[in-house]
Amino acid sequence: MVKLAEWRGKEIFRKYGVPLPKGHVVRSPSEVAAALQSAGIPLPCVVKAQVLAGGRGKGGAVRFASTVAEAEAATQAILGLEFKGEVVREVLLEEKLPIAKELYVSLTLDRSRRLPLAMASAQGGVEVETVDESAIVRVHVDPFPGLLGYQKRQLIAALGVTGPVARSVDSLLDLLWKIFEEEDAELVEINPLAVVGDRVVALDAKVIIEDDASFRHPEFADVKDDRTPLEEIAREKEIAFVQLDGNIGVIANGAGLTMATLDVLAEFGGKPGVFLDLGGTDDPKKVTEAFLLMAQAKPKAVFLNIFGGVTRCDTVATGLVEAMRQVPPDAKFPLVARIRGNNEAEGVAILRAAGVTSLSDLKESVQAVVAAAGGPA
Amino acid sequence: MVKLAEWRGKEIFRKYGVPLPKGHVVRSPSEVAAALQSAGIPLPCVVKAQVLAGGRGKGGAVRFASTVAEAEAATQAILGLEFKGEVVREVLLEEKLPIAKELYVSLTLDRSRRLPLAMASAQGGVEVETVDESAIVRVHVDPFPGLLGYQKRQLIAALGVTGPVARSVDSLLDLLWKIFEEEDAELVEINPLAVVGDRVVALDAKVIIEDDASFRHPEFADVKDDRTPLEEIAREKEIAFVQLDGNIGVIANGAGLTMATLDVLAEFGGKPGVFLDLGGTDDPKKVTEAFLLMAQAKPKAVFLNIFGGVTRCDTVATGLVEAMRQVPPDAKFPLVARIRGNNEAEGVAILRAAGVTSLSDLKESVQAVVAAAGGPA
Amino acid sequence: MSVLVDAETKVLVQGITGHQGTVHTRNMRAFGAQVVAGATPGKGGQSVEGVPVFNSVEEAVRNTGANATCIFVPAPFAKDAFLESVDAGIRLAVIVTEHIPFHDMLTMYHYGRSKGARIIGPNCPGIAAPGKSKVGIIPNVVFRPGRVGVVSRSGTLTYEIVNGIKERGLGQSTCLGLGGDPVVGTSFVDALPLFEKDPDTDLVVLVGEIGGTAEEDAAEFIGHHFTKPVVAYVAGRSAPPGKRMGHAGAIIARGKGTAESKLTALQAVGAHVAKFPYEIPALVEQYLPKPSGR
Amino acid sequence: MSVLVDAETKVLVQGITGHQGTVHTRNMRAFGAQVVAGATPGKGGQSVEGVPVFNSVEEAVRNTGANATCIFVPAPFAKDAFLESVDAGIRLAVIVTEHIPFHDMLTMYHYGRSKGARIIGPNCPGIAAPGKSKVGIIPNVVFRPGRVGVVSRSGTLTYEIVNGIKERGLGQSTCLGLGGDPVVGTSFVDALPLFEKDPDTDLVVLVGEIGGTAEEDAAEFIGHHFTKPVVAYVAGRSAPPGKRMGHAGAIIARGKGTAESKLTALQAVGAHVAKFPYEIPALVEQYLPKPSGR
Repeated sequence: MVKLAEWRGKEIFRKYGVPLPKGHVVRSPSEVAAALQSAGIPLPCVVKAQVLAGGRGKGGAVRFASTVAEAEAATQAILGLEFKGEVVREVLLEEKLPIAKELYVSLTLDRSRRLPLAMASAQGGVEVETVDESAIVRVHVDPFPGLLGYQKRQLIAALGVTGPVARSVDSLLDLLWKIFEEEDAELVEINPLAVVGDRVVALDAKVIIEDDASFRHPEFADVKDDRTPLEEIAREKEIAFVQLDGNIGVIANGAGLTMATLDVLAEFGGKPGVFLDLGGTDDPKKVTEAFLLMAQAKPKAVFLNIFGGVTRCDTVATGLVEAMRQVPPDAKFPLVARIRGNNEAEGVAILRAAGVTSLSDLKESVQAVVAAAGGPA
Repeated sequence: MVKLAEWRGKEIFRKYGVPLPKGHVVRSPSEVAAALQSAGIPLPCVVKAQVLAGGRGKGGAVRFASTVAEAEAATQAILGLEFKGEVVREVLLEEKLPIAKELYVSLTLDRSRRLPLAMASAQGGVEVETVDESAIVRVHVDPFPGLLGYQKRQLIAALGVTGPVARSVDSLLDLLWKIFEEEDAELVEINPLAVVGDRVVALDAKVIIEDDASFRHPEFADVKDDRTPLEEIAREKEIAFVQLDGNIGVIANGAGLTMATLDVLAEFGGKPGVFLDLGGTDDPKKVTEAFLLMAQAKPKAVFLNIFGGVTRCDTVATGLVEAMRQVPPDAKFPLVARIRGNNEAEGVAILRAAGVTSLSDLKESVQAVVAAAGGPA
Repeated sequence: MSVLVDAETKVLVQGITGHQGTVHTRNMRAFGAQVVAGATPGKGGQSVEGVPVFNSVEEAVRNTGANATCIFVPAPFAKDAFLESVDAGIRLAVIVTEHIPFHDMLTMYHYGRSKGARIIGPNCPGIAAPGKSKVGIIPNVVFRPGRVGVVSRSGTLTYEIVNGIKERGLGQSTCLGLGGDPVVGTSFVDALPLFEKDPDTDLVVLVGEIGGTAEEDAAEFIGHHFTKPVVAYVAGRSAPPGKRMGHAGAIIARGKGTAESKLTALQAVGAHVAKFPYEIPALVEQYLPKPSGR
Repeated sequence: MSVLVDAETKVLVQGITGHQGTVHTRNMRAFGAQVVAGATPGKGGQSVEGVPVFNSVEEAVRNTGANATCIFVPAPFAKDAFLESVDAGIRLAVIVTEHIPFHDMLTMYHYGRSKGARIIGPNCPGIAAPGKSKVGIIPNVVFRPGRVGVVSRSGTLTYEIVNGIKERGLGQSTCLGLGGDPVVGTSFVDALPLFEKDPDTDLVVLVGEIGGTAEEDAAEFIGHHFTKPVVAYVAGRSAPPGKRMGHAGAIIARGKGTAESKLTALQAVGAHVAKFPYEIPALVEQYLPKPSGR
């Protein structure tokens, strides 16, 4: 997922012509005065922390300022704040508009129907999950003809707007559809979409670009998202690596097997700290990279669960032993391995010769690694 | 049809990024020097008459100039020329490129298959109709996924190019497809597409925009095409009106009936001079407009052939009599009318009372109008 | 039996509140068609000629069971109107609207096809099966129930031909006006199999025009798969090349689409070709199979 | 009998000249699959593992009668490769490639569907029917012919489960690995009817994951239309919300797609739910119908 911060989502909106409040992003209070002037933002203005989490309004991460000095002070107060785990590094200064009504619109994917899904609700400004189902209209869009006029009429009816406001929503919906398709978005959400006079304006922007489409969107290569620094490195190395809040590292091949391993671990009192899916790789260099990355996460113990299908267990074992050798002395961790499948006996022999605990029963292996990490939580 | 002159087609090409020679259009020799300079066109250059007909090369409508003075002279010589019925009013000055090979590519519509059709041939630079079928590759493109990679490979294979030239064609084909779709084109043709060094350049541009899509393309509203002035007026009034080379005007309702009437007329020695299809209209104002337009074409006689289906013949007859009254005295023409269908007797009575020859047999009516125009040719 | 429609067909009129929509709703009902609903966005709740109007096709279908639509919506909105009808489950659309861009029609045709929806038209007079139903605008007065099928690219010319068949004392099973646009939802080749398997049709009159290769394609089909007698006429024998003769599709382009080519192809497969439209009724009478023992 | 493939299936490998393509061509042949052709643009005329390579799918189909394809083409070109196979008339594609953008998959799925072409995958291990054929990358060693159907969103986990079934002395009819992407060509709901009507399958093992509602949809289908015993397992019970767990599709988003919701739904319709993968073989043995009188 490439989750874009509000200001960056709005940059895309601006490119496509979505109506927006005047705004400018700043990274220090000293930029505020110039930003207000260059973007022509009138006072009073809004000062918004650029974090990915929702609920900023209630969390003090959105403030109002009537003077330049107040805007500077608000920026100062917000920058560096930690909001739901994210540190605020950017602040968006924006025109404060006279809002008549707050609406909700979004485009996302319906996996079951394999169709883009447009949603609209007259109850904007709150998290859509809290809105009653009956107040949300859902319209599936076929990618071939795209978003159709009659579908836009259904969405507009849900918003309860008419006349020029409805026409403004109609154009907006075309733009959202275009953004969803052309930017390879997973989600394009405007919440709230504000009625201001006889038109609508996107007060917020939530845009998630699909990770797998990043080869078509080099412009988002620098987006850090809400990944941890280690997750960021893993992403660059194309290793599926997720940091969790426990202390046991789990390395397995295949997402399903890795998840299943975590489940068993949790059942026996272990706390997974890292999810590392080696995938279908049998490249010893990649295995070594994965181990070094795991070492950086400083796990108390690591459980390796490999099923050798096409790959042979002895090849995997040889790679593992080499990888373990490369982990720096101060980052060594106890390892419990379970390798099964093709040439299993040879593989196990190699591991045991290198002093690695190697068991074939999943329950037993998990109990061993939980013990190595200091016992069940 | 909105047939665009070469320079105008190339303006579209430029907008989409199709590689072109440097060029500039001029409308008088006095503009030549400045045009060469502002567009950076090096000498020697090409001077091309902007007419819609093909075969300009052989017809002296394309010349070469080594100096500014020669370019001015060539422009002077070409402007005002009559080329296959068109008077040259615009001249395109263009960079002369070192051409290694001339290719052909186009996108058009296959009516039977209801699919866009891409064509490519290594034999460019001549009219595609004269190229042997075996030297042309045709690929049907589904509008949903659009032009696909494997289809481009087929087209490129037909052109016989490889390496960087092939890659240059690959990008070009994507652009042509985009133009075809986004500009609502009936035809996008590049002939010749020249191989220049390691890339291809569009030496000519033939773009026809679909008439019915003109509501989406106000930018082409001023294109005069190869319509006669009267046809142009008719188009603005949304009357189907075609000038032919005979002296009898034919007014009918419905394209099929109008064509059938012309066929019968031709069979009995008449020479149709105007094809006017009233369409489904029963609006007396439109009928009057059609008559006044017909009068301007100065026919020797006019044949009106109406089948009243939904419309009643008496209503039509009343409208006709009124329309005939409005034709200026110096433009009056003998009229033979055949109105059939709904309330036929009443309609015929009204016409006869107004002195209009009204017959019910098609053959007889046609013979009467041929006689009125001075007898069979 | 008849082709595509019958007495059970429940017709929706999209654009019913416009002038044409209203007039032809009246005419269709006078012909005996069950017009059950109209649809015009924003006009839901009204009624036209006694027919209830809905805001959306989905509502109209849900409330009335409409299973065919007749579209009078202006060209810029016709694509949307048709796609709405497909998404609402309607599988037969007569599109009367003219001047729909062919790029729109490509989308409509291929999307419709992927969902099993058939289009007649656009820019067409539609379907009439005397004594059963009518979806479209062919004048009621020209018909008389009978055993002659008519399939045509023309409008008014078809009315005159159908009328001529009636005046000869014969009648029609179904008349299909396919429209004169370059891209039509149903071509001769798509329509002929329907007439072939219709037990109430004994002969088919095919009315073509210059432009495209629909008649040549039809000839090929007739040669291989059509067993009933065909009387054919092609308009535009005297039309010059490169000029659009009223219909967007009626143009001889790059030497293709001449009347001569079409007539030759049809004649070669045994169609009885009329040189002029007024010759058609006599040919129909001549080749219409006589009822055996009736 | 088996599901989707049988001994007559003629397999094309798109991307055969790449490392994966070559390795798995060898493995598929070793499993007994008829791999008849490869396709890689510009590599026509070569041969890989004794299999002739063509420049285009159309050529491959014309020359070898290939009727299924296994696609290893890199993600940016996978859409094109699949659409080429559809246009060449192939109606079954196993797409092994991972990281295909879902917007591309939407095009592939809907275009394929309009032409009657089925996709297994993407990012999937494919289809294996022991003793018959294999299209994909599931390791040969885990199989033994038998009467257990396996359908799964996972890869390696499936291999381990299939292997466990073998080690229990049982065998498989067909194993379908559907892939872990958000948009898959064939979901549980699409696959279950194939197993229902396969006379060689007596029980189905369903291996799910967190994310989406494919398992809930499957439960609804099982409740209404599936008569054979189902053993189900869902991976990711301990996964935190908002994190993608390796597979693009494995994410609990906005409270949707939890293992709990899936397990509850499956249990409610009578599926025998395994808490851990190692419990599956015993459940399979317990619920697999015993051969009557054999």
